[in-house]
Amino acid sequence: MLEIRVHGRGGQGGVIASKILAYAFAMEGKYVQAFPEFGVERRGAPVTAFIRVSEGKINIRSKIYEPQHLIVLEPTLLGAIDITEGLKDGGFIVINTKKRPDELNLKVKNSKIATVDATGIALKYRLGSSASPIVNTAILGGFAKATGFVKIESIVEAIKKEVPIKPEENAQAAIEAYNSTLM
Amino acid sequence: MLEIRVHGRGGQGGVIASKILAYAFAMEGKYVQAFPEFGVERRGAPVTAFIRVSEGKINIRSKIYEPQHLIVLEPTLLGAIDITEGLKDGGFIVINTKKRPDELNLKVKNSKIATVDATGIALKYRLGSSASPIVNTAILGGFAKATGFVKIESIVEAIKKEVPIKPEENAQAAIEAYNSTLM
Amino acid sequence: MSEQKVIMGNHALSYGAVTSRVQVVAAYPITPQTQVVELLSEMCADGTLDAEFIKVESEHSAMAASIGASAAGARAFTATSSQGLALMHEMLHWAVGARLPIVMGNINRSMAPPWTIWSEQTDSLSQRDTGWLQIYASSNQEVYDSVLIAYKVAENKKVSLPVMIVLDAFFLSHTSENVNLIDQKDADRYLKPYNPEFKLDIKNPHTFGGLTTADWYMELRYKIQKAMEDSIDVIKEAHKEFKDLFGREYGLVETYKCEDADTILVAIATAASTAKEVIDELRKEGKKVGLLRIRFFRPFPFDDVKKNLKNSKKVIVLDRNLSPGNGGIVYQEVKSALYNEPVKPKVYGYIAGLGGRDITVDTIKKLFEDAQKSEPAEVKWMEVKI
Amino acid sequence: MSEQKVIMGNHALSYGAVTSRVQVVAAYPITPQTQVVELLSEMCADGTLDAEFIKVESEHSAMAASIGASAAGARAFTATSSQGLALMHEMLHWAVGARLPIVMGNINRSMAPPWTIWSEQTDSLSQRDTGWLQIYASSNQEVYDSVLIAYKVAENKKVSLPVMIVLDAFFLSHTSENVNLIDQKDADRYLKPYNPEFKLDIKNPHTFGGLTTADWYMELRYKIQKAMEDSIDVIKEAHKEFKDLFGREYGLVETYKCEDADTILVAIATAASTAKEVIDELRKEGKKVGLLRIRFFRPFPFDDVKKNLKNSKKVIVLDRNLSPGNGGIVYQEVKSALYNEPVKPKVYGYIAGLGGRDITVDTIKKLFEDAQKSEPAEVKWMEVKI
Amino acid sequence: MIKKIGKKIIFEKADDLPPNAMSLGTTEFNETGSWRNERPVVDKDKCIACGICWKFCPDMSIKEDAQGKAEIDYVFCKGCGICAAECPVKAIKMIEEEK
Amino acid sequence: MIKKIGKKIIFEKADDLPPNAMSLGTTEFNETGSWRNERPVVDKDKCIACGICWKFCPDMSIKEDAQGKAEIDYVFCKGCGICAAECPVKAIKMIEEEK
Amino acid sequence: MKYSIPEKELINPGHLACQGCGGALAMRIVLKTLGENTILTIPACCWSVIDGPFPYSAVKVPLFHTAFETAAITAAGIKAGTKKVEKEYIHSVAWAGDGGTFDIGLQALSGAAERNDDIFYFVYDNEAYMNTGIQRSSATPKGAWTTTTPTTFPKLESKKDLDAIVAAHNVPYQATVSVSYPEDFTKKLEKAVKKRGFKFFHILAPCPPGWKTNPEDTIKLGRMAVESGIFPLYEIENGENYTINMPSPKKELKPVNEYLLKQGRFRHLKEKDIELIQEIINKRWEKLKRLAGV
Amino acid sequence: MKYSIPEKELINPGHLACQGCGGALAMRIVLKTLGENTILTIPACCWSVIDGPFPYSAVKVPLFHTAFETAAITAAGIKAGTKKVEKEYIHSVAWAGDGGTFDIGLQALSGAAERNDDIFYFVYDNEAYMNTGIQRSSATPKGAWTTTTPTTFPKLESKKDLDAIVAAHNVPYQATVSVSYPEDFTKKLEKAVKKRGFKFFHILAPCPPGWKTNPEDTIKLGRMAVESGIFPLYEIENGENYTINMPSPKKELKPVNEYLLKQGRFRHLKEKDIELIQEIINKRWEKLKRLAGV
Ligand SMILES: Cc1ncc(C[n+]2csc(CCOP(=O)(O)OP(=O)(O)O)c2C)c(N)n1
Ligand SMILES: Cc1ncc(C[n+]2csc(CCOP(=O)(O)OP(=O)(O)O)c2C)c(N)n1
Ligand code: SF4
Ligand code: SF4
Ligand code: SF4
Ligand code: SF4
Repeated sequence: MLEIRVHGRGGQGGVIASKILAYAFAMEGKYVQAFPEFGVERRGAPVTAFIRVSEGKINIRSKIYEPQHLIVLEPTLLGAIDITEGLKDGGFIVINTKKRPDELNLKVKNSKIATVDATGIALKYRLGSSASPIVNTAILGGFAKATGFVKIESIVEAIKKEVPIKPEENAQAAIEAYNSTLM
Repeated sequence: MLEIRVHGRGGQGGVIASKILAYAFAMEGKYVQAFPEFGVERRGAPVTAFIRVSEGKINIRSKIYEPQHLIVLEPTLLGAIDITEGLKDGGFIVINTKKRPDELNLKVKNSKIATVDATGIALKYRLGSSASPIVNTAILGGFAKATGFVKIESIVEAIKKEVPIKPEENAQAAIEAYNSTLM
Repeated sequence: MSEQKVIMGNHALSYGAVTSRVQVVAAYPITPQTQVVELLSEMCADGTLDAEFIKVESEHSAMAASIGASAAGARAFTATSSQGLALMHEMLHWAVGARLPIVMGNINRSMAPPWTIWSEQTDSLSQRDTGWLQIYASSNQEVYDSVLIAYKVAENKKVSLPVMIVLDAFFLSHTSENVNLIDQKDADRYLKPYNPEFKLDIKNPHTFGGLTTADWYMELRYKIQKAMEDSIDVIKEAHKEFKDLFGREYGLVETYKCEDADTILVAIATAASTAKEVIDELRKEGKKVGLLRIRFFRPFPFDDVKKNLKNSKKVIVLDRNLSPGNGGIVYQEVKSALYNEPVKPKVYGYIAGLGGRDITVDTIKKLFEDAQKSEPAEVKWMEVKI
Repeated sequence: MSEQKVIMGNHALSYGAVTSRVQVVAAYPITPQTQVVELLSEMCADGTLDAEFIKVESEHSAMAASIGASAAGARAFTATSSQGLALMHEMLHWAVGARLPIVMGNINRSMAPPWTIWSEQTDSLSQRDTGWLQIYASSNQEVYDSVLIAYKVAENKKVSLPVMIVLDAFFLSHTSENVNLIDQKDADRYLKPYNPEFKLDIKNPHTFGGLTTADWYMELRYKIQKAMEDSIDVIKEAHKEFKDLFGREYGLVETYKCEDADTILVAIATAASTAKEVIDELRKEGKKVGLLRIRFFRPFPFDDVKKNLKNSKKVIVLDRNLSPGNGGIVYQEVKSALYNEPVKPKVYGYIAGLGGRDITVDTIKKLFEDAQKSEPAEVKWMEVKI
Repeated sequence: MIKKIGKKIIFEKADDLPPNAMSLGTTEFNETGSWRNERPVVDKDKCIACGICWKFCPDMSIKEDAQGKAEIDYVFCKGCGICAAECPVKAIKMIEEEK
Repeated sequence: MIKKIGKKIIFEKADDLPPNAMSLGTTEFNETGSWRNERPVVDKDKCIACGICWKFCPDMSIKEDAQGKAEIDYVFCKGCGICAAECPVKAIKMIEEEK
Repeated sequence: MKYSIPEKELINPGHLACQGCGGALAMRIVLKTLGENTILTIPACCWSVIDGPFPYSAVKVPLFHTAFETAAITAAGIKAGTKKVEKEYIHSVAWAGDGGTFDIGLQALSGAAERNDDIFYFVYDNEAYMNTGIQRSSATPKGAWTTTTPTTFPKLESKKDLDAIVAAHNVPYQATVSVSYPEDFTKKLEKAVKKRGFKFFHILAPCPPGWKTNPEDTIKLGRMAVESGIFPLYEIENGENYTINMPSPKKELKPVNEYLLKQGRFRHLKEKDIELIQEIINKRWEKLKRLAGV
Repeated sequence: MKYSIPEKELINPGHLACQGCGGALAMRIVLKTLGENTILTIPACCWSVIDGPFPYSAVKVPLFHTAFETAAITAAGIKAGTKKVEKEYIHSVAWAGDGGTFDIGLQALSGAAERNDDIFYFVYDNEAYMNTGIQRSSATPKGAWTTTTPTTFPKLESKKDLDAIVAAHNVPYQATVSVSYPEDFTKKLEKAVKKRGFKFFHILAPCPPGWKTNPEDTIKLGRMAVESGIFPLYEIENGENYTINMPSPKKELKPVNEYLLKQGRFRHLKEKDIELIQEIINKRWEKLKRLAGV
């Protein structure tokens, strides 16, 4: 079973990202669960979402306390909260940032870090406003590339089905992210 | 245990009569219950109330199906409904009417019938309006006289405690009825 | 010193509130409760009772106003019935979560539709999961006395929960009978002014009931359950003190000829009163029968129920209520209470008297007869025309 | 033909309503239910669903509007949660007495105060005495399928009662997972247009719900109970037909490795899903354990519960709810159901997971451990910080 | 089985009842004439057939006779006296019911 | 026992809790500065101490410095930008938080 | 006989209203005009009793008894339902007492008015909770006795101005009517029947036991209420266009004291109380004339 | 620094409002004037979250969280309670969102107003159910998007005229106010504090996520609302005496389109939709001026 955690801020679309990603997996025949941290977070406050992926039916319905993989939509969070809480060894961390993985100085033991400038890509495709670009689709391209768990084609298709506004541009953003992810 | 049923019309005060009578008994050290037929009767429609009187605590809390005694506040009811339904033998029936008991032609086996012109008395003491005189206190005097179950003094005292408007006149009406009851 | 009156159950509630010196009354009329409100509004108008009377626009608001008043530290009272009680439902939960010692009278009436105004206990019993203490009375004297006892228990810091005093429509509410009123001075010795541990206090400002996450919500519920459990002793003390002062004795349950009984009837409210007649009659016939009247249905008196029933062979539960798709509520809870006992009587449940159908001496006799000759079943009906 | 989507439980409800071709939707938003309403209002706006959407001013009105629509002969749907459900309470009774086959989704959330939005089943379980059928779902697929099944059962003339489909806040409502949607044409074969026996009909005018005295009220209640009892077979048929058409199988209860189990866990909703993991683990350790998930809590599935539990030695009931002053509701009802059985397992009850506290694999393991080494008690708490 | 005695409906058992308390008969079973303390009596000579009493009767107890004049339906008339009070020519009198 | 770590309140067990969820501390435990994407920076030279930014801040995050000029409380300021938008002399600039 | 209002009766005699009930007469008038394509919704009120006990009913159209606080929304639900299942246009009618309208049903009423739900709403206003035995409602006039406003402390507050509240919702049509003016009533009904959206009628319905009046005075009292301006008859369209029907805005109002003193519920009033009430009436009448632009 | 409104803060930072929340600012302004003798009642709304999770609270006065539909009556209950148990005079304050006021809490509000209960009622109007994620309320303006009035079918009905509804209750004091005009707001509060009976404040409180606006524009939007006359500031005493404070009744209103187009929730509007909205505003403005006699 894959267990993934997504970090973002209220209003950024982290929860939708988790759902699109789950959908992409489902299109590859997987059983999935995607759910937000169950809170009342307001715009600006840190939010979290989760994804489970499995070959078989998923019976377990409690939260994910020890994810193996992380997706970070908002680089400023790295300073604000402990994103690696409960993180298991040996997974991937995909971060939206202009920086290269080695510039980040993240304190993680055995995780592979990937970075992608999702914000830059979102701005380029005019996703969201320039003050708050919507980076949730772009970063999924980065996740696909970094982990190889899911095909970029599935991500693209999931985006097209799930995103009501500018589905094409969002898909393009994911592909561009896929192609520009650094590890 | 005494079980008494009171017949009247909505608006005439039959339920209050039952309560005053019960109170009078209580003042003589009895345990009592007084309650209306549990309905939604409107002004003008026939209504019924009940009284239980006992030397000891009254545990039974169902309705009275077979009363021994009757009090009838409204002579026109005699034609409209079967007031003797369930009536036990050997009790008293006290009726507000100008007529003498033998003029009434009531089909009862072993009950003693008493009559009293409670309406006339109520009008005399200006109880209620002339269109709808309030006869409920007067008839209790008749009941006291006819049955001898309760002292007229107790009735008078109960009236004075329980009737907010014209208590004195109501008491007088009861006494006058007491003195003019025919059997 | 005490005065005897002949009053209806509804007025017994009103007088109980007066003797308890309630400070805020908020109520809305509904048959068969109206006389409670009418008398109180008269007494507030003429100064007999020094209380604020809020003539609210619905029962929902009656309970909300009571909650506000109680949170501000005042002794609050209300009364309702059936539809009104149901309309309050969300606020019933609220009073409990906010831990407010409100006392409410509820006149049992069956639930609409169809429209009905007659006695049945589904209205209050279907509030059994809200966390209110519930007293089912079987005489007007008990109604009156229970108001004082209810405040005494509710306001005890170990409890801090609201109490509902339940009386059968008409069979108590509209039936006038002898009631001894307690002299105010004596009452004041029994029931002290409400002096809450927490209240809305400008000198010590706090917020009450803020969003509580999974971290601690469960512990707050635990405390409510704990308060319910602790209330058992508080009730016993309150009863004892009441008896010492006023001579009248109450328990969580009332037993009648149970000691040596092999068949015990379990009932609540007025049906239990009528049942005494039956017990007496059957005893005369040499039958070893007894009665267990559950007076406090919440907290459920597990110990008393177990203790009194465990030596019997058969238990008959009379339910004037229905939980559709399950059965009689008291039946269910009695069975559940006895379940883990080592030796268990057979327990029979009967539904009778819904919608004001009279429960007579005869009705109750039939229960004993049926239980003699049949096996228990989930739902048995008595005197239903089928 | 069916389409697979990845949708949250709330949307599973909305899609279920669409596939059921509901005609009137009246709903009011409340966390964690809002997405149900939002999606439906979108689909009504864009024509996907040909229904009247009444954007009511409260949940009380949501249920009243549903009642009106259903009484007029339309298929009515609504959804709510906790406070909203509680606010509807009087109307819940109404829908039952009026015998209207409304279907409602309820997202379980604990009751305020204090404010909370997290999962707990006290909200819906405390409606257990209102006469609604209740389905507790444990996956989004089940949520979706249950909407169709619910209408099928509710509208059956033998039943004519409303059905509540209950899903855990967040654990289902906000969790997106694989759901196969049924092709509309196939769905139409399963669920025919609503064709009521009685409705408000100007061609055949009647009054519904007029004042009913003690003469016949009780018989009307009897008929409700009868309908509940009859619904058992109706549900079984509806499940069978569903399986025949769509391949997915449901029961009044779901059993998991019960046959030879000496210890059986009883649970409802998502906790029962998680429990399967535990059963598997414990089975691997050689322990004979099983799971009984109660899917229909009303009508209470007496036969299935008895049949599946009677051969076990220990039964463990997990309650994510509290009836203060009594204990866990499912515990109570299971004990009550088993009471008159000749041989009875020991039944343990535990309260866990209130206010959204997570019920994990560990939590459930602890129940098994505790029940191994202790005696049952009225109220036991699991993972409460005391 | 449902029986009808006049306008009265007699059920025998639960099975006879519509489950939702649907009405099966009309209030005409209820002969509210028995509520009357006073009865309205029309003086047909005075009556000018204006229809005002008919218009105001809350109990639909004023009918037209062969001459188009007002006629009281004593089966239902509750004796409220509105007709007498409103009759512009005082053609209706309220007289006490016999006791 | 109730512990306090800074403004945070730490309960150990049910007994510590007020039964009615009464508050025991203030929201100051919650350093909402972490929500910020952009930070307001006051140009003290420009600031005329008019108090307008103070008046409109929904988060009480504008204080007076020794000179009576505006000073931001970055512990709590959420970075909404109202102060910058409303300053009549444009003495406040919003600059991106470092990523 | 002359029939100045439709002849057809859609209610049966034998109903359970008191002698001289204004509320019963009101229903009689309304159904005559609305006709058979009507479905009634009635919450708790005297009419839940008047209509007769199960299995009987006084009305000849479908009637749904609903909970006290839900008249408007249940009718809106019925309307939505009939839209989906009936071919014919149906008048969905909420019929409630003043308590069910001014107090406990106000929210549902406001919601339906705001959504402009296509229903009729009738309040038969007998100025108290009569079904439960004469308790104060917010429609009870200032100074009146009820069992919850005893003569030692009669109602302090003025009658809630529900018509203004409804007008604030800008509903297509609303009117005040009286059982004492059946022709005016019928005319307005005929007008309203043609409108779509929310239609509101406020009916003054004298109640002999509740007002402590003689049953035969019901019509007279209704007339006195109109003539004294304590209950003027007027219409409002779209919340804006006011038309005063009665009394004539050109004439002086008749003094209210006669109206008040005919009623037991006002008999405790002192002269200065009556003067105060007269003042309030005069002020409201001026305001109404202003709104009507006369 | 210049303090044009009271300096003292009665709320703490760290509260959970979104960036740029008008509702948070509104509370800040109100408590400054009401001071410490204040008890707040808050039903479900954003403020039930803003105030902070247990065991924390943002306000420095007692606060009772109550059920969604009960703000006014709970405050009335608190008032009645304090009357009996407190020596000092206490402002009992109901503080609710528009949903809790215009919709689900309207009945309790009307009841309290009718009884003239001695409380303050504040509605911070962000024109939708924000706490649950932006659903329509009856305060949502015509044409607005919400999650239950999608852009394919934006809100049809006009905003409910709650101020007129409250005015129909003839309450001692009521006013519309805006967070963009704290001085006006404070002045009115000072006036109201001296009154006894029911006092009602309608606050326009811009909400960035709900209106789809930038947080820094909150104050600007409040200003534009006033200047365009879509939310004029005025007072009413005893339901009769109207005073318009802003914009000046003598000047032309600023066109509303700029205000609308600054907000994502209106961005789908066509020109003719905006014209219609402008017309409605103009009409309401004329009516208001008429009522104020200017
Ligand atoms: C929720 C609820 N509360 C109270 C009642 C009791 N009740 C029934 S009718 C009624 C009074 C109705 O008054 P109104 O609406 O003025 O109509 P009227 O009886 O005067 O015709 C009341 C209080 C009820 N049925 N439901
Ligand atoms: C009875 C009930 N129904 C629904 C809810 C869910 N709910 C909580 S806050 C809210 C919206 C509040 O809207 P509003 O009053 O406008 O305040 P805002 O959130 O916009 O500040 C809703 C629907 C609830 N708590 N209780
Ligand atoms: S940015 Fe916003 S929160 Fe920060 S100081 Fe300015 S106004 Fe206050
Ligand atoms: S608004 Fe600008 S000038 Fe005024 S105090 Fe603030 S920073 Fe200074
Ligand atoms: S109490 Fe009044 S409204 Fe009710 S039926 Fe009697 S007269 Fe009519
Ligand atoms: S959603 Fe709007 S009202 Fe609610 S906290 Fe955020 S900005 Fe304030």
